[in-house]
Amino acid sequence: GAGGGGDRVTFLNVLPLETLSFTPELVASAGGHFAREGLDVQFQTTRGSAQAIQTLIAGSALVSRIGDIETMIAVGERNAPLVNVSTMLQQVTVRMVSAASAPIRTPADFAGKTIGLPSQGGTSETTLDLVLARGGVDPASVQRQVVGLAPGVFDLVVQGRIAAYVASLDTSEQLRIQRPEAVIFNPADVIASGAQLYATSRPQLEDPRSRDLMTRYLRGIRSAVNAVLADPSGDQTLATIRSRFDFPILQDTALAKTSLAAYSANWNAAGPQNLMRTDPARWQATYAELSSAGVMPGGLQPDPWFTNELLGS
Amino acid sequence: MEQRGVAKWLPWVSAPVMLVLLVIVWSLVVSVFGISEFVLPPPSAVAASLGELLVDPATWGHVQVTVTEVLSGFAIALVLGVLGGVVLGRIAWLEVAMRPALVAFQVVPKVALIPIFVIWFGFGLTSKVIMAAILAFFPILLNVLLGVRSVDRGHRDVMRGLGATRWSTFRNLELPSTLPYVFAGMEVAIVFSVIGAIVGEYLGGNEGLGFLVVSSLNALDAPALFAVIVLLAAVGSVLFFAVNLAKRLVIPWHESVSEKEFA
Amino acid sequence: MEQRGVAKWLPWVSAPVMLVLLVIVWSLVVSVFGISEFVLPPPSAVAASLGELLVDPATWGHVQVTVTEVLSGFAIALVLGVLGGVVLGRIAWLEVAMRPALVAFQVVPKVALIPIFVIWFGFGLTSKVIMAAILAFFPILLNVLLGVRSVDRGHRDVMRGLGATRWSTFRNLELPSTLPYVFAGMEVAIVFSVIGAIVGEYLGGNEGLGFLVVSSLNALDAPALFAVIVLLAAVGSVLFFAVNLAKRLVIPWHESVSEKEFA
Amino acid sequence: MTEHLLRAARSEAELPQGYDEPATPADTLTPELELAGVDKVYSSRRGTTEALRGIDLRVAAGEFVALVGRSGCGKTTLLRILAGLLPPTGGEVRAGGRPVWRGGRRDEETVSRFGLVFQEPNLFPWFTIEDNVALPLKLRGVDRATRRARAHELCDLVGLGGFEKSLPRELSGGMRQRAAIARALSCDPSVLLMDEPFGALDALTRDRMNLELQSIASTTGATVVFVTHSIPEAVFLADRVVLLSPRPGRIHSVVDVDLARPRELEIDVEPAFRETVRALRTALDEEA
Amino acid sequence: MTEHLLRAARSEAELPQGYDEPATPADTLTPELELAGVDKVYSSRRGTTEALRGIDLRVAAGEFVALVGRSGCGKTTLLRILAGLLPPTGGEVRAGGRPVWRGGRRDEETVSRFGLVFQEPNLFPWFTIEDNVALPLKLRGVDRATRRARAHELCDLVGLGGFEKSLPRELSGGMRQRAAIARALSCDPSVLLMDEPFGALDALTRDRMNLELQSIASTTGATVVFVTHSIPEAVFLADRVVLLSPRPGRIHSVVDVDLARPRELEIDVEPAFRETVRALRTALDEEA
Ligand SMILES: Nc1ncnc2c1ncn2[C@@H]1O[C@H](COP(=O)(O)OP(=O)(O)OP(=O)(O)O)[C@@H](O)[C@H]1O
Ligand SMILES: Nc1ncnc2c1ncn2[C@@H]1O[C@H](COP(=O)(O)OP(=O)(O)OP(=O)(O)O)[C@@H](O)[C@H]1O
Ligand SMILES: [Mg+2]
Ligand SMILES: [Mg+2]
Repeated sequence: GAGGGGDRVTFLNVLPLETLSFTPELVASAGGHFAREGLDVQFQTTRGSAQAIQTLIAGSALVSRIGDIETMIAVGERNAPLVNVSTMLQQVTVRMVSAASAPIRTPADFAGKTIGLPSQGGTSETTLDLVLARGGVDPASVQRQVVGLAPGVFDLVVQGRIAAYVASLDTSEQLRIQRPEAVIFNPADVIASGAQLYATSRPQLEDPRSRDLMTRYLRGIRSAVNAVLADPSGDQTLATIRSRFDFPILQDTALAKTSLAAYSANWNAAGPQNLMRTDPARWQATYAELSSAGVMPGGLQPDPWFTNELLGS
Repeated sequence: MEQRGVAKWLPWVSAPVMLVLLVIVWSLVVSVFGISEFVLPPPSAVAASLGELLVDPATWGHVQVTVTEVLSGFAIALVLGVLGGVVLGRIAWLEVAMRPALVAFQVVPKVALIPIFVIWFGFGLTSKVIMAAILAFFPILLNVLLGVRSVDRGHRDVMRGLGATRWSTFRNLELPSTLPYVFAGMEVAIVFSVIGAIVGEYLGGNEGLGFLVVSSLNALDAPALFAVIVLLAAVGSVLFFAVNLAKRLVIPWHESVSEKEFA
Repeated sequence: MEQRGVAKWLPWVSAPVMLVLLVIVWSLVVSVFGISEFVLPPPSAVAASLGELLVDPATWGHVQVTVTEVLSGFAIALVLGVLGGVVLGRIAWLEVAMRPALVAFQVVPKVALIPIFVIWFGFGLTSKVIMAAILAFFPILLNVLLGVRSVDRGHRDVMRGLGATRWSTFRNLELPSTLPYVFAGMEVAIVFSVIGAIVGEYLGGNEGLGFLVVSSLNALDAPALFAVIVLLAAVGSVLFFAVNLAKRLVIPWHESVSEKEFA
Repeated sequence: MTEHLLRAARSEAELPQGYDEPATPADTLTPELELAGVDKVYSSRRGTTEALRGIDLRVAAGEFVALVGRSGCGKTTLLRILAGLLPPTGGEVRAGGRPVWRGGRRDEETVSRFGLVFQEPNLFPWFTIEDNVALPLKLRGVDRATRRARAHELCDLVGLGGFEKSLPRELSGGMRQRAAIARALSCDPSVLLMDEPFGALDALTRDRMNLELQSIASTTGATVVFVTHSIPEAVFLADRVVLLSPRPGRIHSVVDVDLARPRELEIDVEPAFRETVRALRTALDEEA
Repeated sequence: MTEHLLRAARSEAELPQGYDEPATPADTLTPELELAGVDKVYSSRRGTTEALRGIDLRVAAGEFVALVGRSGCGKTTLLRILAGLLPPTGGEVRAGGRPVWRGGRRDEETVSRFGLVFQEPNLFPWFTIEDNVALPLKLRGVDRATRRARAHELCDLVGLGGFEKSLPRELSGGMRQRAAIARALSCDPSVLLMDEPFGALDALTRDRMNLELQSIASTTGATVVFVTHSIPEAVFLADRVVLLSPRPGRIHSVVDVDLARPRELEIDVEPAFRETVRALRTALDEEA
């Protein structure tokens, strides 16, 4: 977390913080953007987004960055008191990785295959379902197999035990470099869902004090994001991150820059005017996608589930 | 006499009483601490979910898968643990030599080994059975070791005086005198087999109660999650009491099962 | 005599020998089965990673965190397990009444309880300590129970004949005669404490060796992952042998530690 | 002669009984130990064994009673009931006028004045001989130095001098039994209940122990109930010898030993001694 | 008289020794059991105890030798060395002419002809009395029915008829010891090594057991080494009585008992018997 005696805020990262997926947080922390907002941000790693949502609702943390899919399901289907306060990544960040020997490049290619998932019933499975629905593939024809997260999972693909597996953007970037035989399918080509957003609980949003913290948090992130976007080469950004953090991908400057570029593009994928905003149209589209795929009930009104007010000024 | 009577009917009274107590405390915790239903749903919601779960035939399939894994893993652990314990208990230098390896093997995080398991054993039951066996093995082994070492010297002299073979000594002396230890180890082990199988199911596969835990967790369906947990606790308890019953049948002579002369 | 000598130097020889054997088998497995270095990296790569890990001061911070969690959880489990075991061992009806609850408590998947832990105990060490304590508690409890029940009748008569108080009986009879069982339980328990703390670290938090496992998993850094595993195995073994050493010091009279009259 | 010596158990039972009147411990008419109509039935899964039936016995304070009888006739059972280690299935047990059993619970206070020697040594393997011997003192909170001194004294008394620091498993069978005797004596009990304490000893050691026990009993004024399978030993030591007959255990006869104290080992040549021994032998034989 | 009866241990050691020549078991000159210069030093963390020093003893086939001595003098140690349960720290042990110890390993074949009775009953608590008694037969692969029949026979012999189905903990101390005796007899051993087997028995039972043991030994021709602390018992049963003196255990003297067999219980009034007993008592006293 950031040093100094600012107001304490707990951010829940659903993966270890040490990936470039968390560039905004890393830069905001290392570059003093949080400190300038008078915040002392604590990062806590949780196991998956379900746990993060539970922790937010319980009030043990202020904010987390989770997917739009699980947010909609939580709010729409379970009536969870959760609010999307800012969309950070506008496009899906998971990738389906297959091998060149039996590549998967379109939704139709999934038919009749066994697909590896990091865990059962989570976002990655929903993403798969959405892709299948888009391609008109019968979901029942696709075998799902939990394979977890481990460096060796791609070898299960190479061996033909699974046809493809769902991996993070970072992982797929790494595989693209380390394993030339990897074929990467980007679901964003066919679906709208899969964005990542900052969420907090409704009671915290309604409490003026925590609402203020939330606002300052987002401002700190926005200032960090602007700094990153102002540095297209990425050198300055990496230097800032390295000043405080040390993890493997930082050692590989080329890979790190590719990843950074991919993330920056994602932040702006809905247009610069929608940077860190939730585009109501996309939000509706995501809901439509989910409900038509049968992942959640239809006929709901998703607009109250997000707000752009905090960064509105 | 009276003691024994009490031991007979008490569990049938105490278990429901404890259950009622648990439900009361649970309800109180939920309402007094104001815990969100997403974290800890009220007992009523869990009960409703449990009802749905129990009428769903798929649930019983999952139960069957988990029980199969647990029992297979437990059986493997039992055989290896008893054999290993007896051999190491007798050959002290081998035990000293093997300990570091055994301990290291136990503490290795199994999550890292999943791809190896999958490559070698596939996605089926095998890797979960192995997980269950690994966790159950150690308590049995160490207890058997203790048991073999604790065999009464006088009793050992009797067998040695009779020039008994290793096998007869095992059969007539070491096995019966180690059985109380084996059973204590087994009671720990059956519980750890359940944990092992469940963890195995978290990490891979799409069957079993562990799978149900993860999928209801990911679906943020807390009542279903807790219903699965209740089911799991029930399955675990049934397995535990099966081992406990076996103990009572197999070693009626031991103090740990026979009633006291007086309280 | 000779036996004892052997027991003294053997681990110092056997451990390295086993290590060398392990490395050879490992290298062979990697090359013969043609296992991908992402699934099982060759020992050389792991050794290199381990070297880096060991010179990084941050690593020792993680080790310290994990060891603190393990030892605290273990200590709690030891105290509660011994007390619980002694009380339940004496009051048979209470044990019968409590068993279902104890068993159910053990098999409940802890992953479901993490949010509750976080609410009550925060993100710090506490929830991992509790995890370690929960896993370690059961083997100690059941072994103490067995030990208390196995106290020699004749010895018990001596204490009863002297009109000894409960506390004196515990102090002079039950504790020393149960100690071999307690130690067998402790040997299992220390290993399970390590597992508990590691699992707790997987589930949340940014510190400890469990966290290092997760972060190297996410970084797809197989050599680093296996290096952490090696470190973990080393830490677990050190803790185990500390318990083992304590046993040798505390209960020198017991057969399970004293050398045999002859082999 | 036999008739003269043998007083039927019946007459014992006909003594005026004051069980229901509370008696002060100072009252010399109150027996130190009292069994009234005691029955003991062991039940196991294979059925029941009637170990004792209708035992009436009163032992006065300072009296030395020996219990003899065939192997398996119930001597140990009787002693354990006296010691409060085993609840009788019927009848009353009193010590110092107070019931030992009150509604299924033992009166700990009464019992803690007893010193017990069991048929097995029952030494604690984790204590040295010294610590085993001093255990009763430890339970009474006596300080370490005093305990040590007393333990050494007692080890010398039973011929274990030099083995104070040994562990029980380093002792021979007879040495262990002697350590158990020393333990029973360590807290100067006012009641000594001994179950074949000298069974594992050679004649010489046994003679010495007999003399010691006699002098201990007379100097401390302790009440002693002593199980033995040696009739001469019983006669040498006891004021009264109680003969149990087996299956179920009943009091066959009670023999008073009218020999002056202190008795020397050479007493075994005296006619009164020989006569008593012979009478008991005959009684034991005919009962069989 | 004492001189006449006591043959110094020295003379025993001076007997022509043929240890190095291999002797056929049929050779009657080959002793069944043989100890040559046996030493035993126990070492524990508190130091060493010299339990036996320079023991030379030869027991002929069919001979009945009794071992007497003070408590702790090394009788049990000697018997355990003979039984191959304890390796001596020095000297040679032979049974049937073959060394019992060969390079730290026991010769199992020799040893399996032995029947042992220990100072403690050492019954297995998980077996019934019947199964305990028949254990040696079970180890020899005798079928169930035969085992049962033999166990019942032996239980009757030692007075445990009716307790065949009981568990050891349901028996009295003396009954357990008798069950252990029955176990030792069950496989008709050619060598019987008994450590105070009758120590826990009353006089009557003991007399009966003495008679039984005498008749078993003479009908089966078994070689017996019998530890006891009763000198009359030793004289009644034995062909030779070996007296050990303590710390370290050495053979003090060996007494031949020249009494005709079978011996009746009434032999105790015969002058030769009394004289032998007296001589041994004196020897034991003076050695102390
Ligand atoms: N395991 C042991 N460790 C150390 N010393 C021992 C051990 N066993 C016996 N001794 C010592 O050896 C000596 C002889 O013991 P042993 O048991 O042979 O005597 P014993 O003649 O059988 O006596 P008893 O008649 O009392 O049974 C004793 O002084 C005893 O203290
Ligand atoms: N725990 C028990 N369960 C069942 N029966 C028992 C138990 N203890 C003793 N008995 C039986 O009670 C009877 C008397 O036993 P007890 O031990 O009192 O005899 P004893 O006179 O002390 O014999 P010994 O002289 O052999 O020690 C015996 O027949 C025995 O089988
Ligand atoms: Mg008895
Ligand atoms: Mg002995």
